Amino acid sequence: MYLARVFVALKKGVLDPQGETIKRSLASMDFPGVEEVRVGKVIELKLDAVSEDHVRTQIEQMCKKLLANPVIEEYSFEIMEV
Amino acid sequence: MYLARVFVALKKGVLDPQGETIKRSLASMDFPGVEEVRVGKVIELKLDAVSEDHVRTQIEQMCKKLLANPVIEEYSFEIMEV
Amino acid sequence: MKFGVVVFPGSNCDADVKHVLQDVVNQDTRFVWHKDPLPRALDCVVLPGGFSYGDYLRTGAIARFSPVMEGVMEFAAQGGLVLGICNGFQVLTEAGLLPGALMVNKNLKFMCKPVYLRVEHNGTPFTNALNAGDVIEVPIAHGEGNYFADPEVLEEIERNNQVVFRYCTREGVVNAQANPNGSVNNIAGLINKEGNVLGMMPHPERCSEEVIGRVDGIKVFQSIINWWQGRK
Amino acid sequence: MEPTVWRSMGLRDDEYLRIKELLGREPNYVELGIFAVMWSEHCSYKTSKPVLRKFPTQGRQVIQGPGENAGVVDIGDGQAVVFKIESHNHPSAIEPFQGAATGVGGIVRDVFTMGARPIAILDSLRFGDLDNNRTKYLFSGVVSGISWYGNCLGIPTVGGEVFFDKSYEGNPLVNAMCIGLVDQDKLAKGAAAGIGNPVMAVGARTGRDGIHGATFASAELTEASEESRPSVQVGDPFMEKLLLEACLEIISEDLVVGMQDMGAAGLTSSSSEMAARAKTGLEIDVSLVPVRETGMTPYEIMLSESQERMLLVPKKGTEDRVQEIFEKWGLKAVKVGRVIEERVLRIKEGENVVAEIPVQALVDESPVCHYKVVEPLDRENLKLDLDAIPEPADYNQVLKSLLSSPTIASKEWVYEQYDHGVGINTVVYPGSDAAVMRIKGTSKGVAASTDCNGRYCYLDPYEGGKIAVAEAARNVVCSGAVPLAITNCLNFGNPEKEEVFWQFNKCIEGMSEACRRLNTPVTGGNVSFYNESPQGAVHPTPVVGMVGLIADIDNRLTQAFKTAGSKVLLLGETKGELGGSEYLYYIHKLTAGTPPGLDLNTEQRLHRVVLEAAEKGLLLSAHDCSEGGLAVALAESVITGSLGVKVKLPQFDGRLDALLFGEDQSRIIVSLSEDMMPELMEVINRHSIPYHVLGEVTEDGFLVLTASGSEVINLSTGEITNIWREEIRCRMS
Ligand SMILES: Nc1ncnc2c1ncn2[C@@H]1O[C@H](COP(=O)(O)OP(=O)(O)O)[C@@H](O)[C@H]1O
Ligand SMILES: [Mg+2]
Repeated sequence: MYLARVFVALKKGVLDPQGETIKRSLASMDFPGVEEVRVGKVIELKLDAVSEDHVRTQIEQMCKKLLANPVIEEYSFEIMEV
Repeated sequence: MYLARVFVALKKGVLDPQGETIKRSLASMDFPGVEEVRVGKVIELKLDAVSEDHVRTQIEQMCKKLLANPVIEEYSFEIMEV
Repeated sequence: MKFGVVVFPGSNCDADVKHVLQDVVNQDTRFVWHKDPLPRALDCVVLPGGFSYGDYLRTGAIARFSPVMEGVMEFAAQGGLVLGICNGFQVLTEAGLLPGALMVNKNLKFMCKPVYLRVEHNGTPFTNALNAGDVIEVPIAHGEGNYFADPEVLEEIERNNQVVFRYCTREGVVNAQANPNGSVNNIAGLINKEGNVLGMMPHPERCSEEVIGRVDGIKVFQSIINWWQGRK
Repeated sequence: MEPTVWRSMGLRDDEYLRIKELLGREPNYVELGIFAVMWSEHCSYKTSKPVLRKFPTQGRQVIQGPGENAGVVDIGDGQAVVFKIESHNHPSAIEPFQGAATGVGGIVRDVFTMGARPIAILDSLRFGDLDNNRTKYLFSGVVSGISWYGNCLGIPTVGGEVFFDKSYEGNPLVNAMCIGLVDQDKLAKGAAAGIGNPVMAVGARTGRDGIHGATFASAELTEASEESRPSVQVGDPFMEKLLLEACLEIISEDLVVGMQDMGAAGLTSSSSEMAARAKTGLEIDVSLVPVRETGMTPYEIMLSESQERMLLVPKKGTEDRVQEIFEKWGLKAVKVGRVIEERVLRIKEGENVVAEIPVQALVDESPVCHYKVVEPLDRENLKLDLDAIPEPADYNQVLKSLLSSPTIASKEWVYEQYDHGVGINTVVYPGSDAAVMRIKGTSKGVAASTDCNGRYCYLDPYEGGKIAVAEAARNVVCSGAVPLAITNCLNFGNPEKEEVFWQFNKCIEGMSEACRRLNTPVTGGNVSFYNESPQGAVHPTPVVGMVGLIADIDNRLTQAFKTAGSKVLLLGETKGELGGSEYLYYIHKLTAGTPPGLDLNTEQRLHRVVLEAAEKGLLLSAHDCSEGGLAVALAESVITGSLGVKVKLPQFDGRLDALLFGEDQSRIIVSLSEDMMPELMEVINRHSIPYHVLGEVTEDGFLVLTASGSEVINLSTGEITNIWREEIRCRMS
């Protein structure tokens, strides 16, 4: 069994309104010094597969097809055996 | 300058409708073997602070007060100097 | 009776609640800006629906830290009536005034439609004009109304009779089919132990006038007025 | 300068020469970029301008016709309705959620810059056939995007349409319309008047998003567009909500001279258009514009299409108060320049002038393309041979199947995701012919509908254009409202193709005729060309957004049958025209024939009958026959009323499928209680409208249709309700 952790984030330069709003509210809650906040997703998948290589190509495909939209998002992932 | 990466995930035992939906879509898209999907958030913060220790207490506080809701979520984080 | 309707940045049912309170049930009603302190002389505070702070991070999570909320907590602690509708309910749970949390709807979609609610008991300031067991039709309009609480908390809520409204069928049957969003025990509205803070996902202000098609919601506002008059 | 530079910006060689001529020198890079976006099809309307002049734009009800941020019509009592429609097709094709969301954001800004509070949104959508995953992905993303943005703003989305046809495969159409309400004395304009007045940038900070988005919308979608990343922006409805409240507050305090959304071509188009309208000039220092990324060049700042920004010209001396109000809403208002007398757009970076262009050169001197209108010769393949189509054996089956066609099936799955009740003004909810909003404090209501059948326009662009207007008006009439005026969104393919340009011309001529006859002038609109996919151009789709007025909302109507025992009448004539019908498309996989004919005189008399009857309170329901014809219209009234109906179909010589599913125009089904019949007859006869008494609403919950004495359809309301209501939901889950 493998555990894959996929990180999906807005590309650099793409506005992150959520991050901006969190940043402002942290400032108003007296947390000084926060320069930037960006919010992304972590998608954890448990998969049954024959090999790590196979998982890797699977995940790559899932990201391209479903988990991220390359127009505004970028992704990365890590895989471990569990 | 420090970069803190906060991971917020639903607690075990809390149903994750988003994860469930992704799991179902993956199955219908012919990705077999996916046993479980859970979706969480990554909040990346860039902070100006005097020390890593200081950042640590700051982030701990932010998580407790704002970034996670202990009723349904748990959090963890990592900090690096950048 | 004096009502205050809190306006957070992103509130969008504030004017609707004010309209019903002021022009339909004829009560003295004012807006309270989230940065201002809560005015002293209020008899009831309403946290209206909407998308405070764009619903960013979690619904209600940021609004809960608005300056006005300190006053609202204090007001509630002293027994003042607080009604949270939709986003207002979410703010109340985030603030800890009500137990549990509201998560994304089971089908992940925003849902706007009338639903049936069973009135679980009428011994509250918000439901005395209704009867226990009544079925009322009230619209929902939310993406995150999926009520959740730990099993222990849930048991306590039920034991204390804190559930005020449950999603049900037109005939009053509480079942999975009648549950629009996945809420545990079909919970649509919940009161605190002390009985002065009510949170509900459905919008009573959207069904308080004949002309917009439904009128069951007005009973909630009339209950509040009854209760207050009875107390005087 | 190398030709590759201007060509890469989408300028033609002759355009470059013209720019040199206008400036009397070589443009620099920034100036060239400014010209490129201002002269793009999207901003300059260079292809469509000469054709758009054919639209009638005058009328007593019109307060503001085309040319401003949105149209304005009088609704009495010193009040006015502000409305406009706009497309976001190309962004939605590559990022459906954000593309559609930012489309809503843009049109809402156009309305509140006029000083109006937005009270309703409508969305008109077109997708390919709903049977492949890509279409489902687009459909689902677009609907969620609209839902997210509109709901967060607290503006109800009360109506619209969704049409599925393979011609839209790969190039969906996403048009959003917004309606606002304003007191006439609070109307604001997009003019930078008053020499010396400050110019302020308000709202979101400027990033590198969507640079050259306007030119992007002016080119065909290719596979490479998927990669042209920065062209799609992320919306921030929360920011927009704050902006909306702040802008309305400064207008109510009378601090504003003019303002405009920084939409397509951002700061460039907003500044030059505002100056052009006021016959002034503007001087802007880009180093003062708040940016969200470091190292942005003047070029990038001028061309950025970051969302949720406005350009504002307040009255001199009110800057502090303006800032105070924006700060209250957590926003910044920053002075970035001033209005000048010399009619130039002067862009500075600190003390350096980085661009200086005469305003007229950008706005009025933009090139005009006069393409020839050539009627395509070979349209043989569109001929319809009915004899080759077998008549169905089982009409119950066919009707059930048609009710499950996604174009006809209930759009509940869509509008349930839209908050259509916020504002508590909606008095006719989505699910009837037109939505109706009450105007609080009066007895009035505003009705609205969007309509267009692209298939008709493809088969006969002139008739199709006429029908789009007439159907929109008819829908509004079915709610009891008098049609007032239209806005339109003209979605077409590549106009450089002869056939497309011909379609464009013909559609506009047809629409114009209908607008003239129905007294619904055009108050504004939007043109979207280059809607092409690898399979070719989309069907010509001139979407009409109609608004109407009900004097007393107690007289409003819906399509649902109300009480058993009431009489059901069909107003209008049944000819059995099957050309271009949904029946042919969905059941027989055919797009052929000539669309149903439309006589505008008859149409107008039909409207009079329904409006007079509604005003006298004679009617219980009204529903027009559109896609699916008489049978589907009856089914819809039965389903939404949870009742039954027993109907004797009109005497008819032709084929039964033509009688049941033909989409003959100018037909409205009304129901009324029997004692109102004489009065209705009087109205009908006075306007000499053909009619047929269909039958009676029944309690038993069956749709029963008989033709020449024999039963042709007998279905239970329960069964057809399930089919009609669940089809889209099923396909989407
Ligand atoms: N995209 C949409 N958004 C909101 N409402 C919609 C949408 N599509 C359809 N509706 C609503 O569903 C009902 C039926 O639409 P439609 O079949 O287009 O009606 P008609 O044939 O009368 O034009 C209308 O009330 C319409 O407003
Ligand atoms: Mg209709």
